[in-house]
Amino acid sequence: MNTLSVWQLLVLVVRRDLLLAMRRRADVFTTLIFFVMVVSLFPLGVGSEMELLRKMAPGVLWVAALLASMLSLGRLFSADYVDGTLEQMMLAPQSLSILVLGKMIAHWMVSGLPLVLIAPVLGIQFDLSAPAQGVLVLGLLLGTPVLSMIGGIGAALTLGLRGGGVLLSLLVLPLCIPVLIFGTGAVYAISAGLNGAMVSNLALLAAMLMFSLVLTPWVSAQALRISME
Amino acid sequence: MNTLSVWQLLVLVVRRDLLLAMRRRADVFTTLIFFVMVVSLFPLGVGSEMELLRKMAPGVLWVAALLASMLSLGRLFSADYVDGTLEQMMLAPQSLSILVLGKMIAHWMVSGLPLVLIAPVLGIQFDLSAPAQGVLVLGLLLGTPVLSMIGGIGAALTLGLRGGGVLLSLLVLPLCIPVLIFGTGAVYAISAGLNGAMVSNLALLAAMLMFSLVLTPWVSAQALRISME
Amino acid sequence: MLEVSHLACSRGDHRLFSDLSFVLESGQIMQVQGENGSGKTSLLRTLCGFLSPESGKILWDGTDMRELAEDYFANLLYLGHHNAIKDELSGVENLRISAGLAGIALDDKQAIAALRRMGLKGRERLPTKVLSQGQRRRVALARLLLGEAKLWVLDEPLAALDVGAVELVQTLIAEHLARQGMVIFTTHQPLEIAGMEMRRLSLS
Amino acid sequence: MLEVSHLACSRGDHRLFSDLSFVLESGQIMQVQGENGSGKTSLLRTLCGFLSPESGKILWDGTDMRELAEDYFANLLYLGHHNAIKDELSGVENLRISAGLAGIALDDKQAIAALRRMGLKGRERLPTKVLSQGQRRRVALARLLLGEAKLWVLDEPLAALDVGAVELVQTLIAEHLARQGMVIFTTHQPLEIAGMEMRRLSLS
Amino acid sequence: MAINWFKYSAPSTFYGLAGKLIPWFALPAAVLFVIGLYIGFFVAPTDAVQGEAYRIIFIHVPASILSMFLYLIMAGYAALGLIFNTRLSSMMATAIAPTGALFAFISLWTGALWGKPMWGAWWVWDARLTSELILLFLYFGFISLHASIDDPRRADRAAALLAVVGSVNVPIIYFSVKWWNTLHQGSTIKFTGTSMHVAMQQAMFITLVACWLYAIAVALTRVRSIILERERHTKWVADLAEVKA
Ligand code: HEM
Ligand SMILES: Nc1ncnc2c1ncn2[C@@H]1O[C@H](COP(=O)(O)OP(=O)(O)OP(=O)(O)O)[C@@H](O)[C@H]1O
Ligand SMILES: Nc1ncnc2c1ncn2[C@@H]1O[C@H](COP(=O)(O)OP(=O)(O)OP(=O)(O)O)[C@@H](O)[C@H]1O
Ligand SMILES: [Mg+2]
Ligand SMILES: [Mg+2]
Repeated sequence: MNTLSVWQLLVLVVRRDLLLAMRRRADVFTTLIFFVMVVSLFPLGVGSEMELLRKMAPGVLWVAALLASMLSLGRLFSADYVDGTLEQMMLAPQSLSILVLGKMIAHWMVSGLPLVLIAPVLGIQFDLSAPAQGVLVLGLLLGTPVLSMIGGIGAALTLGLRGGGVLLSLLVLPLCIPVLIFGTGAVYAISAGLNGAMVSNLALLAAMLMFSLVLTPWVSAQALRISME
Repeated sequence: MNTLSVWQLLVLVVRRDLLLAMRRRADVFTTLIFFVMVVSLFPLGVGSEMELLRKMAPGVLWVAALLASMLSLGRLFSADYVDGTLEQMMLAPQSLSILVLGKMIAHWMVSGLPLVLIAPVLGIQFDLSAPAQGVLVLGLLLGTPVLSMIGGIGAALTLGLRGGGVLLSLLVLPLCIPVLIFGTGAVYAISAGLNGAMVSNLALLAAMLMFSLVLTPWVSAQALRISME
Repeated sequence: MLEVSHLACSRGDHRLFSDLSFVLESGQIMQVQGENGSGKTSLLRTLCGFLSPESGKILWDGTDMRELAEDYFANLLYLGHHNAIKDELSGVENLRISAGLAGIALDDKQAIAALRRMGLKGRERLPTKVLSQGQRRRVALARLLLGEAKLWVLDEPLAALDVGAVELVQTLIAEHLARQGMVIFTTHQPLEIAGMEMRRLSLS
Repeated sequence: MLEVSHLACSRGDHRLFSDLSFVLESGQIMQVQGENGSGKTSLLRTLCGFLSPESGKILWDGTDMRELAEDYFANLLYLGHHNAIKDELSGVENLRISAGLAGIALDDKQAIAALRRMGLKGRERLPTKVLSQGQRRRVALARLLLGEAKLWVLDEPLAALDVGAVELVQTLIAEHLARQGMVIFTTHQPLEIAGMEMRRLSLS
Repeated sequence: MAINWFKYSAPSTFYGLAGKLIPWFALPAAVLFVIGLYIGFFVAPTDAVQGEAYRIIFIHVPASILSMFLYLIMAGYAALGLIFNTRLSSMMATAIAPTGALFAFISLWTGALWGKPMWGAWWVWDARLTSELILLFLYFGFISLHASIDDPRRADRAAALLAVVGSVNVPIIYFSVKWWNTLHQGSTIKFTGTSMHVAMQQAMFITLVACWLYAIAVALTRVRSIILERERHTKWVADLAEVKA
C-alpha cells in the first residue's frame, strides 16, 4: 500500500466532496435554480421598467450569488462534524489546511462555478450590454471563490452551534461585502465607460482571491481546531 | 400522572421549540440581523438613488423576509429527525398534525415575528411613507406565517436528503411567490392611492393564511410519514 | 395482545424475513435474535408502523394496527438506536418533553426523581450534550419509568451502558412484566430476567 | 512508546481524573475501565489531542505529542463513538476515503477484500445508510485492516456488533499486538485476547 | 518592571487594580463631557454653510473615531489571548466589544440625524456609511459568536479569530472617503492647517478625550464583572468582601 502525496490528498478530498454532491444529483442543480429564482424574483417585486432593471442587474446578480453560496455554506463542515469524519481529518498525517482547501474548492465547484456559467443567460434577461456581461462574469469568476473561502472561516467558527446557519451569515456577510462592492463596481464602471476603474476593481478582486487562497485555509483550520475542543 | 389535552400538547411543542431557540440566545437575534443585512445589501449593489430605492423597498423587504424564513426552515424538522425525536413524535397518541402545527407556530415566532417588528425601522431607511409602512407591516404579519407553513411542507418533503436546504428552497419558493406578489402589491397600491386594490391584496393574504392554517399541518404530517419510511 | 401473522419484509434486493408469525401476551417477554443485518431493527420498526410490511398483518387486541393508529401508539413505547434527546436541553427538560409527547404531564420533581433512579444524580440540569454516551442513553431510558404504555419495543437498550445500568434495566423490565406489560427487544449482550421465561425469535 | 504522566482532566465543574500516569510499550494492550461518565472517552480524546489536558504531559517516544503534531497522528488510529462514515457513500468508497485521509492509497480490490473480511460480502457497494447498525460499525472497523498505524485508540469498538464480529475484532487486535502494535481501548462488554496480558486502568 | 506586568496580568490582582483605577477615568470623563459640550453648543460659532445642525459633529466624530480604535484594540487583545493564552486579555476583548458597538451605533445614529438636514435623507449607501455599518455588524458578530459558545475558553478563541480577521475592515472605513468619491466629507482635521474654528476644534478634542476616558472606565467595570463570573469558583473570589456581603 502506497502513501499519498499532498497533491493526491487534495485531489482525494475534492473528489470526495464532489462525489457526495453528485450522489444527490439534485444538489448542484438546486443551488443553480435557487440563484435563478432569486434573480428572477426581483423584477417581480420591483416591476418591469427596463431602465430600472438594467441599473439593478449587477447588484441583484451579485447579491443572489452571495446568498446562494451562503445557503450552501452550512453543510461545508457540519455533515463531517456530526458523523465523526472531521475528527479523522484532524488526525490526518498531513496538514489540516490542505484538507480544508480541498473542501473549499469542492464547495466552489458545486455552488459557485455553476452560477458563473449561468450568469450570462440571466444578464440577457436584464438587458445588459455584451461588455458589461463579460465583466460581470469575469468578476463572478474571481469573486465567488473568495465567497466560498471567507465563508469557510465562518462555517468553521460556527460549527456545532445551534442556529449556525444564521449566525454564519451574520459573521460572513460583512466580510463579503467588499467582494460585492468591487464586483458590482466593475460592471458599473464599464457601463459608464470608465475602463480604468473597471480594471482596478477587477484587480482588487484578483488580489482578494490570492490573499484568501493563501490565508483562509489556514485560518479555517485553526477555527476548526478551536471548534472541536 | 395526568394526561395532556390536545391544547396542552400544542403549547408543550411550541414551548419546547422556543426553549430550544432561546437556549442559544443568539438565535432569534441573528435571524433578525440576517434580515437587516440582506435588506441593507441590496441598495449597496444598486446604488443610492432615493427614487430607485423607494420603488424597490417593498420588493426588497419581502424578498429578504422570504429568504430569512427559508434559511431557518432547514432546521424545522431535520434536527428532530437526526436524533430520533421525530420518530417519537410520530408515535404520540395525538394526531401528528397538532405537533407539526406547534412546530410551525414556534418557527414563525422565532423567524417571522421579529422581522415584522423590525420592518418599520428598515422602511425608514428606504424613506417609505407612513401609510405604506403600515400596509407593509400588516402584510408581513399576515404573510410571514404563511411562509413558515408552506415552508413546513417543503421541509417535511426534503427531510433527510442531502442538500436539502437548497432543494427545499426550490420546492417552496414557487409556492411562496403569491404571498410575495400580494404583499408587495398591497404596498404599491397604497402608494398609488388605490385603497381598494390594497384591501383586496391584504384580504387575499388573510385568505391564504386561513387556508394554510387548516391544510398545511395535515399535508406536512403526511409528508413526514412518507419521508420517514 | 400483540399478534403478528405471516409478516414479510424486504429491503432493497434482500428478503429479510418472511412468513413470520408470533403472539405476545400480557406479561411475556421476547428477544429477537440474529446476526448484524438479519432484520431485527427492521422488524421492530415495522411493529411501530415506520416501515410498511410487504405482506402479513399486525394485530393489537385483534384489530389491525393501521386502523387503530393513534390508539395503538398510546399503548406503545419505542426506544430506538437513537436516543431521541436534544443536545441543548437538560435531562429534566428532555424527559418532561418526551413524557408530554407520550401524553403524560410531568413536573420537575417527578422528572428529577426518574433521572436520579437512572443514576444521573448531579447531572439532571446539565445540557445532555456534555454527558457521556452512557449517560445519554440513561436519559433516554428514563422514559421507561413513566409510561403506562403496555408494549415496550426496545432496540438494543443496553448499548453503551455499564454493568450497573444493565442490572437496572433488567429490574425495570422485570417490574414491567410483573404488572402485566409486554416487552419485545433486541440485544447482542446477554440479558436475563430472573424467574421469567424468555421467548426467543431468531432471524437469519 | 506512549508515556502519560500526571494527566488531569476536568469537564465543567467535574474533575474527571487527575495525576494519571502510565506507560504503554510496543505489544501491550490496555483497557480503560469505569462507569458511565467516569471519563474514559475524555481520556482517549485527550490522547488524540481533541481535548487539551488541564495539566500533565503525553509523550510519544519521548517527545511531547503537541510538538510532534502530524508526525504523531501518522502513528495513530482512532475509532470513536461515531463511525465516521458517510451515509451516501458505499462501503468501498468510504473505506478508500478514510484510508486516503490516513495517507494510504487503496484500490477498489483491496477495499472490497477488507470489507469481505469484515463480513460485509454483498453489501460492499450499497450506500451505508441502508446498512444495519452493526454493519455500519463493521465498515468503520475495516480501517483496522489497512493501517500501519502503531497505536490503536478504540472507543467501544464492540458496540452494536454480534458475536461473530466480536471474535473477529479480538483476532485483529491479537494480530496487531503480535506485530508489536499497541492498543488502548474501552468497552463495557467482556473482551479477552488469548495469550495476552490485559492491563487495566480504572477511572472512578 | 517585567515582574509587575505579569503580576497584573493575573485576573485576581487586576480585579483590585481595575477597581482602584475606575474613578480616575470616570470622573474626568464626566467633567470633560460637560466642558466639551458646553463649548460645542454655546461657545462655538454657528457654521456658515450648515447652520446649527453641524453641532452634532461634537458627538459624531468622537464616536466614529472611537468605534474604529476600540475595534483595533479589541482585536489586539483578542489576538494576544489567542497566541499567548492569557485569560485576562481575552476578557478585556469581551469587555470592550459592547462599548465599541455602542459607539458604532451612535456614530451611525448621529450621522443619520445629520444626514437628514444635510443630504435630505436619513441614509445613503455611501462607502463610509456602509463600512461603518459593517463595523457594527462585526461587533455584533463578535458578541453573538461569543454568546453562542458555552465553554468560555472556546468562545474566547473562536471570537478572537473572528475579530482578527475582521480588522481588515477598519482601514477600509478610514480610507473610504479617499478611495471612493462619495457624499460623506473627507477629513477636515489635518495636522497642517485646518479650516475649522478654534472653538470647534477645542470642543471636538475635549469630547474625544472624554469619550476615551468613558470607554476605558466602562471597559474596566465590565471586565471586573466578567472576572467575577468566570472565576466564581476560585477561592479568591469567595474571599472577596463584596461577594461575601
Ligand atoms: C449614518 C451616517 C454616517 C456615518 C456612519 C458616518 C461615519 C463617520 C466616521 C466613521 C467618521 C470618522 C472619520 C475620520 O476620522 O476620518 C466620520 C467623521 C465625520 N463625519 Fe460622518 N458619518 C455619517 C454621516 C455624516 C454626515 C451626514 C455628515 C455631514 C454632512 C458627516 C460629517 C462628518 C464629518 C464632518 C466628520 C469629521 C471628518 C474629519 O474631520 O475627520 N457624517 N463620520
Ligand atoms: N436498499 C437495500 N438494498 C439491499 N439491502 C438493504 C437495503 N436496505 C436495507 N438492506 C439490508 O437490510 C438489513 C437491515 O437490517 P436491520 O437494520 O434490520 O438489521 P439488524 O438485525 O437490526 O442488525 P444490527 O444487529 O446490526 O442492528 C441489512 O442487512 C441491510 O444490508
Ligand atoms: N460542562 C460539564 N459540566 C459538568 N460535567 C461535565 C461537563 N462536560 C462533561 N461533563 C461530564 O464529564 C464526563 C464525560 O465523560 P466521558 O464521556 O469521558 O465518559 P465515559 O467514561 O466515556 O462514559 P461512557 O461509558 O458513558 O461512554 C461525564 O460524566 C459528564 O457528565
Ligand atoms: Mg439493529
Ligand atoms: Mg464513552
